[in-house]
Amino acid sequence: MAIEVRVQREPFDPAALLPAGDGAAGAAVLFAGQVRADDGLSEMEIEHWPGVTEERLRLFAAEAAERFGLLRACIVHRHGPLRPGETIMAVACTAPHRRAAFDGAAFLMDWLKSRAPFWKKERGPWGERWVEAAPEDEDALGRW
Amino acid sequence: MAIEVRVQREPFDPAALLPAGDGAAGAAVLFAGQVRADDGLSEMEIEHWPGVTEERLRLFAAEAAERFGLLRACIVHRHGPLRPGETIMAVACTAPHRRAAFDGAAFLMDWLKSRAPFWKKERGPWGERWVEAAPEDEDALGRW
Amino acid sequence: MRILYFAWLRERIGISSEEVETAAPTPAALVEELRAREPRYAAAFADTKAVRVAVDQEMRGWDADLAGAREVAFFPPMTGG
Amino acid sequence: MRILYFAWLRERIGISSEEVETAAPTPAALVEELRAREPRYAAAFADTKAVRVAVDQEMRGWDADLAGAREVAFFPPMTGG
Repeated sequence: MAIEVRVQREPFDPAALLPAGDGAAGAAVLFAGQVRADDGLSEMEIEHWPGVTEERLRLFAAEAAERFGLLRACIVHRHGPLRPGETIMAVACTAPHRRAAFDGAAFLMDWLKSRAPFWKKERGPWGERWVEAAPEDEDALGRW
Repeated sequence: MAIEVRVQREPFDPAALLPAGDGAAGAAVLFAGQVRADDGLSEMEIEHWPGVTEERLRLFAAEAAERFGLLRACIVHRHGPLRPGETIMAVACTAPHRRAAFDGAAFLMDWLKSRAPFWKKERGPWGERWVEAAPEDEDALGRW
Repeated sequence: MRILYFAWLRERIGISSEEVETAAPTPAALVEELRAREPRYAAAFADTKAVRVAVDQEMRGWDADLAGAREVAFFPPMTGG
Repeated sequence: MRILYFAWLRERIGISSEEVETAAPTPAALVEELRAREPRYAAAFADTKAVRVAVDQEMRGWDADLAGAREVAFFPPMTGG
């Protein structure tokens, strides 16, 4: 079982997180989150808690691997300024079968959304504003 | 709303199905199914129903796009002989938010598993055998 | 009427499609006719619980109406993905 | 004790971290001390329902025991992904 976590300022190619088939993983699920240009958004800025973020993400990935029997769990998350269309973060999970790979990736996304120390600020024609936590993101944790 | 379906003998790179961020899609989910080397499997051969397969996949993709509000749904499925580790098929969905992208991809996988005219034969030390439909794949349709 | 066979049905019968003259009113009746023709058909259709039917490319039951149908396909449950 | 501020708390207070001498027994008491210091703290902590607390990097409630704690962090609910 392999776990890989990266928190970085630099852009990255989410497709590169998909592993080559190894004969054990029958299923790979890759999630990529991208900056939407809602309401004329021109820039998003992501703040995080260096050190603690990585530790949390590793914990979530280990929990997901254990719970769903993942063969591999990988999380890459950017911080700093991002433009519309840019990839903010990506999660990749492999498992013998599809349900585990889907559940692993969805579980990681739900935890990452509300329990990893990231904060987003948006800039646009309206000035700048901090993104507020969505109640449905908190609710999403309830299903795990 | 864009739909793309390909059924082909040639290998393909699933990562290429991930679209570039366009400012509308906040979430992209890519599923890739790969040949497992279970029980010393040496080759898998996929038979399909030319013409009808493509039509069914387009119907499923249109249904998923409508139901979950997908911006794009893409399915590529190979036929012919495949080796362990090779990518059999991939599904990619984009949506404004993550839940729709996850649900779209999982929905397409569940329908594709039991309602698209594909049949798999496995070869290995035991000779060759046709893969039987799994009851849990049929059950999986119940949740949609 | 055109008949198609897929997967192990195709293998057991030895062909992937054929044209037959038939007045069978249902897929069940059509299979009875085929079974009576040759042992390989009888062997292929020994257990019809493991066989699915499509009439003019739509999934149908064993007692579907074949009046006007141009094509009937027989195959095991699908296993894609 | 080291105190960390993130996101709009950091912006309103104007610093991301500081060392303070305090005997506050809980995060709630610590915030009362900070509020009394300067208006920018009072403004930042005007609505503590919108603020979360971590003590030594673990999420804790407002009445957590700060005895022996080396670090307290204040931040709004997280919004990653």
